Amino acid sequence: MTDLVDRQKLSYIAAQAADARLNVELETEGMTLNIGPQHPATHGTLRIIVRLDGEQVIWAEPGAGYMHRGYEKLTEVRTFPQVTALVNRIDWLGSFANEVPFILAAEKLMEVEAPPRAQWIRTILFELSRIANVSLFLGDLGVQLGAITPVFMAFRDREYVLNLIESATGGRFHPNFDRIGGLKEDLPAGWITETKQVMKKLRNFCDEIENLLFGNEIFQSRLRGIGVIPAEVAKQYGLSGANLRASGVDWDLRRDQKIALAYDKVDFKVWTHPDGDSFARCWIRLQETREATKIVDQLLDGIPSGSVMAKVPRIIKVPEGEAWVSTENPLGEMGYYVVSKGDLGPFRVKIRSASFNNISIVPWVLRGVYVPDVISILASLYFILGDIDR
Amino acid sequence: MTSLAIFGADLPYWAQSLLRVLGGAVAVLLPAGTIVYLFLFKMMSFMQSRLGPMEAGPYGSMQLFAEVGKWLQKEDISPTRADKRVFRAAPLVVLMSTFLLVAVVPFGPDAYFTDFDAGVFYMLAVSSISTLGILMAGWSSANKYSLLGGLRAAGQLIAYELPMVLSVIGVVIQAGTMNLQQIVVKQNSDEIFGWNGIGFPYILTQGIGFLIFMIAVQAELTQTPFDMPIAESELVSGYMTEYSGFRFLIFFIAEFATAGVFALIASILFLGGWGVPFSWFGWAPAGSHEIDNWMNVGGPLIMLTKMMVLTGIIMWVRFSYPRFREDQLQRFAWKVLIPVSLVNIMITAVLKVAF
Amino acid sequence: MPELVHDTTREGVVTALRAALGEGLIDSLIKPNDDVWVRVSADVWQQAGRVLRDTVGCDYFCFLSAIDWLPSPYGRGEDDPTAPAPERDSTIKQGYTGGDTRMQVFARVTNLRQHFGVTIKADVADTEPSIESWVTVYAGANWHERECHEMFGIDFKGHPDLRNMYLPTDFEGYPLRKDFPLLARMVKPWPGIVDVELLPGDDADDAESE
Amino acid sequence: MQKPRIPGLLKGLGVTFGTMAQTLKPKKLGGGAATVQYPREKETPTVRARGVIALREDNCTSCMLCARSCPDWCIYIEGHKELAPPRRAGGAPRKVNKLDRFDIDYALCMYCGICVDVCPFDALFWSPEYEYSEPKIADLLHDKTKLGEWMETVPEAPELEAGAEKKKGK
Repeated sequence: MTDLVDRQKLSYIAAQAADARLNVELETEGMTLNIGPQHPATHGTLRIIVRLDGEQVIWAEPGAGYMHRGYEKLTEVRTFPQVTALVNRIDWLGSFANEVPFILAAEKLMEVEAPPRAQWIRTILFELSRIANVSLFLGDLGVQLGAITPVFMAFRDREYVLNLIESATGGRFHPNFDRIGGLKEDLPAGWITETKQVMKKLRNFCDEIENLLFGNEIFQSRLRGIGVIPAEVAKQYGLSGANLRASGVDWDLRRDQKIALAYDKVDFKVWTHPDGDSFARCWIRLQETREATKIVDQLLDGIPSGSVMAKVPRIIKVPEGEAWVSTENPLGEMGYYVVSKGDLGPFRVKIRSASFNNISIVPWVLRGVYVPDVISILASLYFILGDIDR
Repeated sequence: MTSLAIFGADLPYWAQSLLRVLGGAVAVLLPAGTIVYLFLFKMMSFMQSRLGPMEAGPYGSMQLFAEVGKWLQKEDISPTRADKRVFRAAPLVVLMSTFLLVAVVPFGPDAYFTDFDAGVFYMLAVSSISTLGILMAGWSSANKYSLLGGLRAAGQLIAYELPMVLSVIGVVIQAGTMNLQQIVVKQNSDEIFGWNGIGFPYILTQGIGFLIFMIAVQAELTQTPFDMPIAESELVSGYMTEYSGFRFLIFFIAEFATAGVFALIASILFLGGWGVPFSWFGWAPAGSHEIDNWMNVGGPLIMLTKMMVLTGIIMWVRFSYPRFREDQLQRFAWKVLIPVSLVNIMITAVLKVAF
Repeated sequence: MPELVHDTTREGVVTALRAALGEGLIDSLIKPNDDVWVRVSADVWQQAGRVLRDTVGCDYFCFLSAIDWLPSPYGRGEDDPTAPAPERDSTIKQGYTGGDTRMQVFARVTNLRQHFGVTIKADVADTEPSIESWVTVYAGANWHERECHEMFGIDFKGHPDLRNMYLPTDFEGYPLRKDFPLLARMVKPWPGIVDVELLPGDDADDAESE
Repeated sequence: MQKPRIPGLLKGLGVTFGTMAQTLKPKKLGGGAATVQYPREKETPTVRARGVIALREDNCTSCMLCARSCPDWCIYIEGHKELAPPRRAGGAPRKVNKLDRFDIDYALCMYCGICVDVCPFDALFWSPEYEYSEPKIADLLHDKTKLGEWMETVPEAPELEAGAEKKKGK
C-alpha cells in the first residue's frame, strides 16, 4: 500500500514538474505525437494528441469524432422500433445492453411493463452481453500491454457467448430483440442447459486470464499506481461503471435503482476497489465478469413461465412526456433521455453513453505519465469508439 | 588460419571462402526459417488454440516461402523525408551483425568458420552492431514513432549488453579461455568430482549466469517482455514502422536469425555446444579422426536441438508475457541484473581460486 | 394523482433550490419515487449547479445537453418529392416544466448516496443563445458543453475551450437544431411511397385503400 | 498460514502451455483447436440466425409495409394491379397486386428484422444462409428471383424453452 501512495505522489510530482516547465518555458524542445486516429491502441478511430518531453506526456488531448454517426439526429426521423435497431450500434460489443434502457424509457412513457418472463430473459441477455463485452476487454488488455495470447483466449470464449446470443435472438452482434412491452420471441429449447455449460467455460476463462495476466508480476508493475483517479474527480467527470467503482465509489445501477429488470431477484456483489489506479479498473472488470456468470446462473434457475410480450398496440405511438432511464451497461452508465410528442417516433433522444464521460477525463489523467502508460491507461479506462461518438 | 577440415584443407582459398559464405548463409537462414515456422507459426498458434497456417504445403510448411514471395513482390518504399541512404542501409547492418556473430560459432570439432582465441570477446562486440542498425533505422525513418523506438532500442540494448558481458565472464573464468571451441571441449571432457557421466556443462555452476544471459538475450532480441522498441500497441512497430517489402523481410529474418544465433551461443557457453559428454563414447579431445568426422556431422544436429530448446523457451516467454515499461526495464537491468552478475563473478572467481 | 404520494427526498431538492435561488427557480415537477425536473432561469444556471452539488449532494455529473423544441419543418423526410410540400404545424410546445424559448439547455446530476437524480433545465435566448458554463462546477461538463456548442450553437460563457469536437472547424450550421435538414433523408425519395401501377380505369384512391 | 505462492510469471507460462497441450490433444479426446478450417469445414448457424432475407413471392401483396418500416430505406417495391380469377365460381374477378420488383439492397440493410416482423402476409423470412458475398458492392442489390431462391434455406422455427407460452397461430 505504501508503495502505491509513493507512486501516486511521484506521478503527481511529475505532473507538477511538467506544469512548471511549461510555465517557466524551461522545457527542452518537445515533440507532438499523434496517437491515432489509426493506431492499434485506440481500437477504433480515436486520436490522442500528446505533447511529449522525452517520453513524458506534458499535455494530452483526445480528438474524438472520427466515427460520429449523428444518432441523436437520426432518432428524430425514425419510429420507436427503428430506433431500437439503431441504438444497438452504439456500443457494438454489448449491443443488447444498449437496447434495454431505451426500451425501458419508452415503456415508462407508455406506462406498460414487460411480463416477468420477459424481464428475466432481458436481464440474462443483458448480463451475457456484459460478459461478451468485458471478456474481450480482458483479452485486449493483454494486447495493449504486449501480451498477444490473452486476446485469442478472449475471442475463443466470447464466441460461446455470442453463439448463445445468436441462437436466442438471431443476431450475433446486433440482436434487436427487445420490443416495447417485452421481447420478440421466447428462448429456443435447450438454451438454458447450454448457457449453464458456457457459464462454466467463462468462469474457467476468468481463471485463465487471472493466471496469465493479472497474476503476472510484469502486468502488475505496469498497472499498479498508474493513472490514479480519486473518487471526487471521478464523480465530477461522471465516470461510471468499473471506472467509478475502482475509485472506491460504491455505486451500481443494477442494485441502486428500481428498474424493470430482474436484478432485485438475484444475489450479487458489487465489487469496489480503493486504489483508483489502472490495475483496480481492470481487476474490477475481471471480478464483474465472474459475478455476471453467477448472476446468469441464478437467473436461469428461476425463470418464471408465461408470456414474453405485454399487450401493446401493433402500431406504437408513445404518449407525450419525458423520461430518463439508465442502466449499468458493460461500459458504465448508459442512459436515454427520451422526449416524445405523442408521435410514432421520439421528438428528441439524448443518448448518455458511458465512454463519452469516461474518456473526457483523459486530459486530466494523462498528465505527467509516460508514453507506454498512455496506452495502459486508455486500455484500462476501456472505451468503445461507437460509444464515444454515437 | 585453420580451415574447414571436413571439406578438406587443400581447397584453394577462393573455394574455401565460397564454402564459408554458403555455410554462413545456411547457418543463419536455416535456423531462422525453422524457428519462424516451428515457433512463430505453429507453437504460437497452438498456444492460442488455433492451427496456424495450414494451406501452403502440408501443415503450412511452405508458408514461409509464400511469405517471402509476398514480401519480395512488394514495393520498396522509403518515406520522402527519410535520410535515404541510412534508411536503406539499416536493415543490412542489422543482418550483418547476425552473420558476423555466426562466424565464430563452432558447430563441430572441425566444422567452424573461423577459430580464434578471443571468440567470446568478439561475439560480445559484434552483437551490439545490430543496435547501430536499429538506431539508424529509427533515426532515418523521419517518423516520430520510429525515433522513439530507435532511441528506446539504443537505451535498452546498451543497458543489457552489460549484464550479458558480466554473465559470460563467469564462464570465461571457469573455462580459463575465451575460445568458444575450447569452452565446448572443456565442458564435455571435464568431470564433476571425478564423475564424468554428463561432462560438466557450465549451467550447473553458472545457473545464475545462464539465467541472466537468457534475460539479456531476450532484451537484446527485443522479444516480449522487453519489446518496447517494437511495441506494436504503442509505437506501431517502432523502428520498423516505415519499412516494407524486402527491407522489412531482412529485419524479420535478422530478428529470428539472431534469436537462433544467440541460442547457439548460449548452448555453447552453458550447455556444452555441439558435443555430448565425450565419456559416452570414450572420445578424447585429441581423439581419433574417425569419431571427429562423425562429430562434424552430428555436432551441428546436436547443437540445433539445443538451440531449438532454448529458442523454444525464448518464444514461449514471448507469447505469454506482457511487456515492461522502459524505465522499469532500465531499473531491472541496472539495479538487479548487474549487481547479481557481479556477485556471480566474485563467487566464481573465489571458487576458481579455491579449487 | 401524483400529489397524493409524498416523496420527501425529491421535494427536498426543490425546497433547497428555492431557498438558494429564490425567483431563479421557475418551475418544478416531481414524479414521486421516480424523477424530478426543475427549470431555472439562465442567469442562475451556474449557481443552481453549485447548489445541486454542494447543498443537495448531487456530486455526480451525468450529462448536459440541449433541446430544440421547434417541430421539424421536414417531418421524417418521407414526403413525395413530386407532390406539393405538406403543411406542418410549427408551434413550439415545451415539455415538462414548460419554457419560454425555442431552445433549452438541460442537464442531469445524480446523488450517489441517496440514489436519485435531478434533471435541470434552463431557457436560452433564441438569437445568439448563451449561458454560463458549468465547467467550474462539474469538470466533466467540459466535453458535453463543447458538443452542445457545436450541435446547437449555444455559447457557454466561461468555457475554456469551445472548439468543435466532431465537425470540421469551418462547418456551418448546427446539426441538431431541428431546422437543419438531415441530408440522408433528402437526397433520395422514400421507397415507401406506393408504387403500384393501376389498372386502366382505376383511380388513385383505390390504390391508397389497399 | 499462506500456501506457498507460485510466481505469476510461471503460472502464465503454465496457462499457455496448457492451451498448447489442449490444442495438440487429438479431437477424439476432446482436444483440438477452437477454430475451424473454413472453406473445408463449416459451422452450422443456429436456426434463428439472421443471415439473409428470403421472399415468398406468392404471398406478397406489395402493401409496402416492409418498405415503409425499413430504417435504412433499402427495400424497393414496384407492382401493378391485375385481374385474378374469382375465388368462388360466378363471383366478380378480384383485383390483386402483382409484384414487379422486390429488391433488397444488402449493402444498406442492417439486418434488424423489422421488415420480417411487420409483414402481415408471411412473405418475408429469415434464412441462416450467409455465403453471398460479392466482389462489387453494387452486386449486393438482390432482386425477387434471388430472394425467392433463398426460400429453400429457410428452416422450421425451433421448439421453445420450457415455460414459454404456446405460440398463437398467426
